[in-house]
Amino acid sequence: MLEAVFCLPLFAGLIAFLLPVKLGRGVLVVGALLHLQLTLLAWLSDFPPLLPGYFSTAPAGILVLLVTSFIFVFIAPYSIFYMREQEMQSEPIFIGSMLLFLGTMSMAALAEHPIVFWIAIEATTLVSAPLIFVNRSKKALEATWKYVLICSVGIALALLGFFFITLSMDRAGIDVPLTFSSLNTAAKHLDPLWLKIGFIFVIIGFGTKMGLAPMHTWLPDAHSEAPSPASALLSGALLNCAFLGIFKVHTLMVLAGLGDFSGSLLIGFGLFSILVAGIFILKQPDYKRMLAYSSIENMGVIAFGVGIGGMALYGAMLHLIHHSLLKSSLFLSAGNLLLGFGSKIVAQCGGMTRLLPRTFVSFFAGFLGISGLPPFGVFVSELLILIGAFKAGHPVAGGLFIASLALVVAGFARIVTSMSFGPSRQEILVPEQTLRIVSPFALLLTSAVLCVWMPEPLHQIIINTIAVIGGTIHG
Amino acid sequence: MESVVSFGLALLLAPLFPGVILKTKALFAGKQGPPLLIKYFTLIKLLRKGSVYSASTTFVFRLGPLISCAAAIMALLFFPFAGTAPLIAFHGDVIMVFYLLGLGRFFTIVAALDTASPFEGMGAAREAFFSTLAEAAIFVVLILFFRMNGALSLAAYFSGSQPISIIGSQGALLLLVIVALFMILLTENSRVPVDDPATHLELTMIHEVMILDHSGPDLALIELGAFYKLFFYASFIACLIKPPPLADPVANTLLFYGVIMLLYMVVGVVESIMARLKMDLVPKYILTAFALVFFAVILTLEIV
Amino acid sequence: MDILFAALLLVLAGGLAPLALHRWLSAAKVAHVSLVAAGCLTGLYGVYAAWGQSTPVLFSCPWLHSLTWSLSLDSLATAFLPPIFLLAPVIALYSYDYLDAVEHAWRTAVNHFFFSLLVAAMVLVTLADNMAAFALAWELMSLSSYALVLYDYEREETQRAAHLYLLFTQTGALLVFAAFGLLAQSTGSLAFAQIQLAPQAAKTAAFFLALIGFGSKAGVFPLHIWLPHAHPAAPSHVSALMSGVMIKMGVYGILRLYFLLNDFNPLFARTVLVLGMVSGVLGVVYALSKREIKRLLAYSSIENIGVIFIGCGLGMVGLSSGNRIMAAFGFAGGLLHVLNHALFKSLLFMGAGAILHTVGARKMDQLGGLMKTMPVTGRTFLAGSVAISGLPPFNGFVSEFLIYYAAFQGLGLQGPDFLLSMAAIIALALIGGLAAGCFTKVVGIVFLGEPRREHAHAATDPGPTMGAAMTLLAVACLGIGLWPEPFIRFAFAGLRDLAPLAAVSADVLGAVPHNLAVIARVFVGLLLALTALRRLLYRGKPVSQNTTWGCGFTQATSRIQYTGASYSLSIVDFHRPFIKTTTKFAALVRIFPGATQYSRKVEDLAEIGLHRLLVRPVLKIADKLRWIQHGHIQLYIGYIVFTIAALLLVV
Amino acid sequence: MINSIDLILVLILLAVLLSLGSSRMMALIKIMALQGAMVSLVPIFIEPQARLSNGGILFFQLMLLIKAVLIPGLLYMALNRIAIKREVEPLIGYHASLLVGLGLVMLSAYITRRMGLSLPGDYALLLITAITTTGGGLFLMMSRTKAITQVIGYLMLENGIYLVGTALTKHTHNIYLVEFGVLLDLLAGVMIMGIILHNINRAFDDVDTAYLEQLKD
Repeated sequence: MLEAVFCLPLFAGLIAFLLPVKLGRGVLVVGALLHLQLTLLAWLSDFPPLLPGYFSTAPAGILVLLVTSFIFVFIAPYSIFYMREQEMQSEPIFIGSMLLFLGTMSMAALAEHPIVFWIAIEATTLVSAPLIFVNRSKKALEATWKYVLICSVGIALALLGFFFITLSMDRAGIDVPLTFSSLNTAAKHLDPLWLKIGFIFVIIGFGTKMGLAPMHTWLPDAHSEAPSPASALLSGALLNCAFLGIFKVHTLMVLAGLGDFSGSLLIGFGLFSILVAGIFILKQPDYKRMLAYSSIENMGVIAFGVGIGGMALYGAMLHLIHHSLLKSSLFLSAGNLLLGFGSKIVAQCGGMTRLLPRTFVSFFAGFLGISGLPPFGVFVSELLILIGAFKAGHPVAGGLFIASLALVVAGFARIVTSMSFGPSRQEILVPEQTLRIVSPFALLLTSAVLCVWMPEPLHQIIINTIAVIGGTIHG
Repeated sequence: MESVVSFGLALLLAPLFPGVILKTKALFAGKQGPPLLIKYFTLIKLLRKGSVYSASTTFVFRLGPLISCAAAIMALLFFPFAGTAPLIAFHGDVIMVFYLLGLGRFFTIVAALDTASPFEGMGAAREAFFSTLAEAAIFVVLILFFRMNGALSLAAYFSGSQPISIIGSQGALLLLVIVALFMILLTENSRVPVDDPATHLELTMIHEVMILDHSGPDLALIELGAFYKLFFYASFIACLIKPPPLADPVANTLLFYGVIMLLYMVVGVVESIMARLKMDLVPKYILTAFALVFFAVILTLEIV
Repeated sequence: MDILFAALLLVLAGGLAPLALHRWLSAAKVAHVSLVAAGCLTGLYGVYAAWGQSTPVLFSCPWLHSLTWSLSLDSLATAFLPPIFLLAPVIALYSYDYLDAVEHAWRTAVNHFFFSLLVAAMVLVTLADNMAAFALAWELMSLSSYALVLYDYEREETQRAAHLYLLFTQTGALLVFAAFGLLAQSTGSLAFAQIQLAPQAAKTAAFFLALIGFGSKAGVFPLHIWLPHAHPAAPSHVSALMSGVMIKMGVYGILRLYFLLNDFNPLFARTVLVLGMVSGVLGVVYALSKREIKRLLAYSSIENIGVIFIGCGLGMVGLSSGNRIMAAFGFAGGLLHVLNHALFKSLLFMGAGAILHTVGARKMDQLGGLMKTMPVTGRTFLAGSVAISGLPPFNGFVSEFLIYYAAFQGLGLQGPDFLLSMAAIIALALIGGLAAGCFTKVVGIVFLGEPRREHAHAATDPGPTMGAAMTLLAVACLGIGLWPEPFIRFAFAGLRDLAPLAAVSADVLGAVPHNLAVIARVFVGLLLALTALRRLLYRGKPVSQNTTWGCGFTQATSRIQYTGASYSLSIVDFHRPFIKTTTKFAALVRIFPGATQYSRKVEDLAEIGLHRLLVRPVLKIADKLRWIQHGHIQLYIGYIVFTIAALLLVV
Repeated sequence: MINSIDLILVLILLAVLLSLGSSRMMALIKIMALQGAMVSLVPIFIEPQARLSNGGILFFQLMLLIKAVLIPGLLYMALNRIAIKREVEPLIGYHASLLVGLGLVMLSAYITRRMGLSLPGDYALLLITAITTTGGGLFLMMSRTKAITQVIGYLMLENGIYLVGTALTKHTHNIYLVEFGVLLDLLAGVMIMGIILHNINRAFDDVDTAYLEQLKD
């Protein structure tokens, strides 16, 4: 029963609302581990859905699910130790929302019916709102408000997009059940105009959620105001789920022979996102916002890679995995920094090497990784995307890609350097704690290992994901 | 054998000619002047003395004279005096020669800086600057010669089937070269109008000021090196303007040294009738030489 | 290849061991030095073993299932490997005494780790035989060198330098990868062997993209901006390795790509040649104008990269015009200069490091008279200075001679190639003269004369391993000068597997190596004879010491000595349009003038250009665009609506 | 039958225009309740025989409950707590807003024609209404400063989208379970927004978005 993958965390989450804090923490960790097991089952063995019209084990979904579940396992224990330092009154709500968030994301990953997918994504917005809001500060309020409202509007538009896709089916007189796979099989016959319009609404709608510029506006606010484990989850898991929606419709477009159209849109949004992120990273005074903009950039990279296709598509899938690993690691490190320094302002932090040496290592390594240096996987993915872009004959886009990436590295490096090595302005508030260090390191290590060696099934699932739309890698 | 003899002769005779310059200058001034062999006397006098070293100096200071002299002697090894084959010759030896001279200069400069004297530092700075420009000009000459007969060796320039000579087919071009080379000669050997070996004002000197602190045999070595260097440049020009070789080697040699004598006299004349240039005009002066040869090279583009 | 892998493992073990042993600093350092040395010697043996084989040694294994990771050891690689394997152990030896701060044990261990990683990465760069392997090795190299630069991370200067370096190296790497992508476009293959099948236009574009990428790593003007910042900021052994060896990987990249393209476009040749000339001349002029030793040495690296570029450019001109002999001499000269520059530049950086280590002053004008207090450093530094000025009988001359040889060959060509060859000769001559001027300045100001500040009195020679390392390199510099034959043959052998030059055997050399060797030995012999003669002349003569003759000025202090700035003033000013100097001088006024000040600043034209044309506009635009994130939720929703409307209009 | 559907659609349109021109919060909520009810009724009137199956009846009842009672009720509660009666300074004034609303109607008619779907009569009007409602909702969100008005705008947007769905897609695709999920999302969304509104009001003593502009670059 595939549905257990998301039902389990949903129930666990509902229960956690009612449980006392300590028990709730246990539920969180156990839930995370069980979820990972279920995910692995769904991935590696035959695990048929109860409602085949609504849920399925499509490779793209499994990939996203896997990433989500994996990073959640590391974020969950971290968040417990993080929350302990924060002395929060509403911790049960936080724990419950985390689990609900996991559940809704899993549901989105496994959804086979477009509207079900839509429901799940909208639900992720709603259940993650408390996560951002949990600090109850004025800024957190503002961030939550913007997050909920903008994402809701965006996602509502995605629903419109799905209606248009349905219309394109009706116009062509095709009567198949409304699922992604049956749409794919009938793709050739769909009405192209309505399909295009549908895609536009979908990419705008889910692009809002995924953080593609110029619809990204909620993202820096939400990521910077949410407590770090929540930011890690938002950035490392939620954005992927939103991307999944775009990817699925893009697949449909490619199969319908409209790959060029959707591809160019993806390239355009991708590049614009990287550029915008670069502009804002350049002089960013707040390191959590910087990480948020970096997420926008990386989502842009993924969109760019998918838009180009071929080798870049493979690169984009790798990028999805590694970005999640590295960015959640970075956000967790940023959580340690925030606890230690008590400030999100770069200018007020400094001397990380001396004050928080282990966090320095994880943060700096994460920075190197996300800048595309080996041994972290983003190196491979960006390499493939870049080579793929030029290989596929997009030199101008490739050039812009390079320029934007350089911009991002410039800003990122400045901030990280100043925080790591700059003069230390204060003593730390909360010292480092091994339990809060393990998770970021584990995530980094995973990315490094995956850069050198990838398990065969993981490779297979990426290949299966991209094979549908002609992504290749050999060569 | 012939080569050894002519090399030996050159080594022996080189200190004679600077005396000629002095004599010429004296004649112009209406004085009797020192004897022709004055430089030999000076050398012998210096060799007999001991030295006073500055407390600031190190072994580098003592190394300077040795290397500059050795480099100058090396340069003569390659030169086909009066058409006789030199002791060593190979394709590319000119580069070697000028780099060896460069080595000598390097150590002269370093030795000067070793004394901690501001005046010698000043001289060193000028030497480093002017010789760099002169070297560039010389390499343009080499380019021109390579264009003319494809050789990159002193021996091949002036011997062989098609020697480079003013009476050859490209004499007009060579006129430019000779003028330029003469200017370089004056520069590289610190003569008027670039430098004035006779002055006593340290601030205006280049080469002489660099060796202020040397004395005794060290100074003799420096002087000797300077004579050989001047002789090398003079021979270079002499080979260009002398008439085709005669059959008899002795006559040939006489003719060669005659031309050399003439050249030294011209240097003397120039020193008598010209004033030293202002320091900041020197680069312009060297650049003029550079421009002359460069012009000549451009002209070969039409001819060759 | 197995031997090379063993060597790499040893080197990497030499990096990991200090991490494990950092509590016992000496043990960690011993482990590092010995393992790196063992690894490098093994590597040298591996190169030697592969030397005799006529076909390149190949290795490949799958990477991440769909990529392959293939290596090959051909002659070009064998030409670039020895500098790495030779220098790394010497520099590691040097670092033993150089990194002696006990309180920085952990940092030292990390430095050792990245040092080993850098060595290994450079070896892998030379061995890489497809784009994936190359990219990985290249980025590992960037990563490790970036980390090495950051050693003194507390200093703001270091942070800035590292930042700049990261930017340049990352952007450069991306451009190189872009070039790979262009080349893979038609064949779809990432293998190097397939590159030559790419269409003409792609080749041209790829070459220039890669030229920017590799050129920025090599530090060729005007892409050199990171270099004069990074080298002074890095600890000296790191500067030695980076400047001596790592920047040559940029040269390697260009050469490798050029031969892989198999397209002897005259445009490539001319571009490389012109870049070489510009960077050679301007590099040395800027070097002359600098006041910090390490900054001066950094610019001197730019100059030497220029010389190497001139050599390679001449080689390329030779190929594009069909003059194989010129090509062979040009490339061989370039390759030999890679080795030579590695030797003497490392030596010089080590010397600078020794001064920094014992005296602590960076500015030359604060030093002086060190030859007496630091005899080993002084003597080896002098040797290195002569060598880097390209003067016989040292090694620098040998490679420059080969390059001259190629350039003179080029005089037989027509049109632009002729003019460029001629310009190359003039440039080389200028570079030679200016380099001599530049290094007489360093030697003269720093090591000779009298100390200009108090602390220069206190100098002593550094620890024994540092002295040993410098001596080794100085001996090597002289050794190559006196026995150049095997090294020239080594450089020519580097061309053996390159298809267009395979036909040119080392026979074209004729007696050149022999002649060079003979002259060098004759010169040394003559010098020894003269020395003996001098000794003879001084026998029994009175030799006394006194103060320097002050030309009548009797109150001489060490402060009236000529300074480095005044030494180079007129030469630098001569190149005025290409170098920007700003002088601040309050003129003397009244009869009894008060204290006055004179200061002079030389700025890098490329740096100014970069700042004016790129950095400032980008920052300005970025600032203007920041209103996007305005805070108004209404506006944010407006963006969404507007985007939809715009896209719908397009459909 | 035809008259009744037209009547409903006109009422929806009127609701849009009224909401654009109204400054009073209470009136807005009432209008939304009306619009919610009308929107819920539309499908029943359009193809009653097909839609009124077993699950259908239940579903439409639920929809009516949620859209016309629960959501406005939630908003009403929120409004009571925050004690704000009217939108004082909209970014775009009420008269101008009304004009925009009229423009929207015309634009919708134009778009509907341009779409070239050759719809039957009621469907054309339905589509015009749907697009106008969608646009009206977006406009409301962009032009009003009180957070609660934006929630209302969001609701209108959702109504519009639902209408577009009804107009364009065949009913056979409708799976009530799924649609119920959508509704539930909407309900939960409004609840969450209500909670945030409450908190905003507590923190700032107002729900004006002008207070929510701290986070920017």
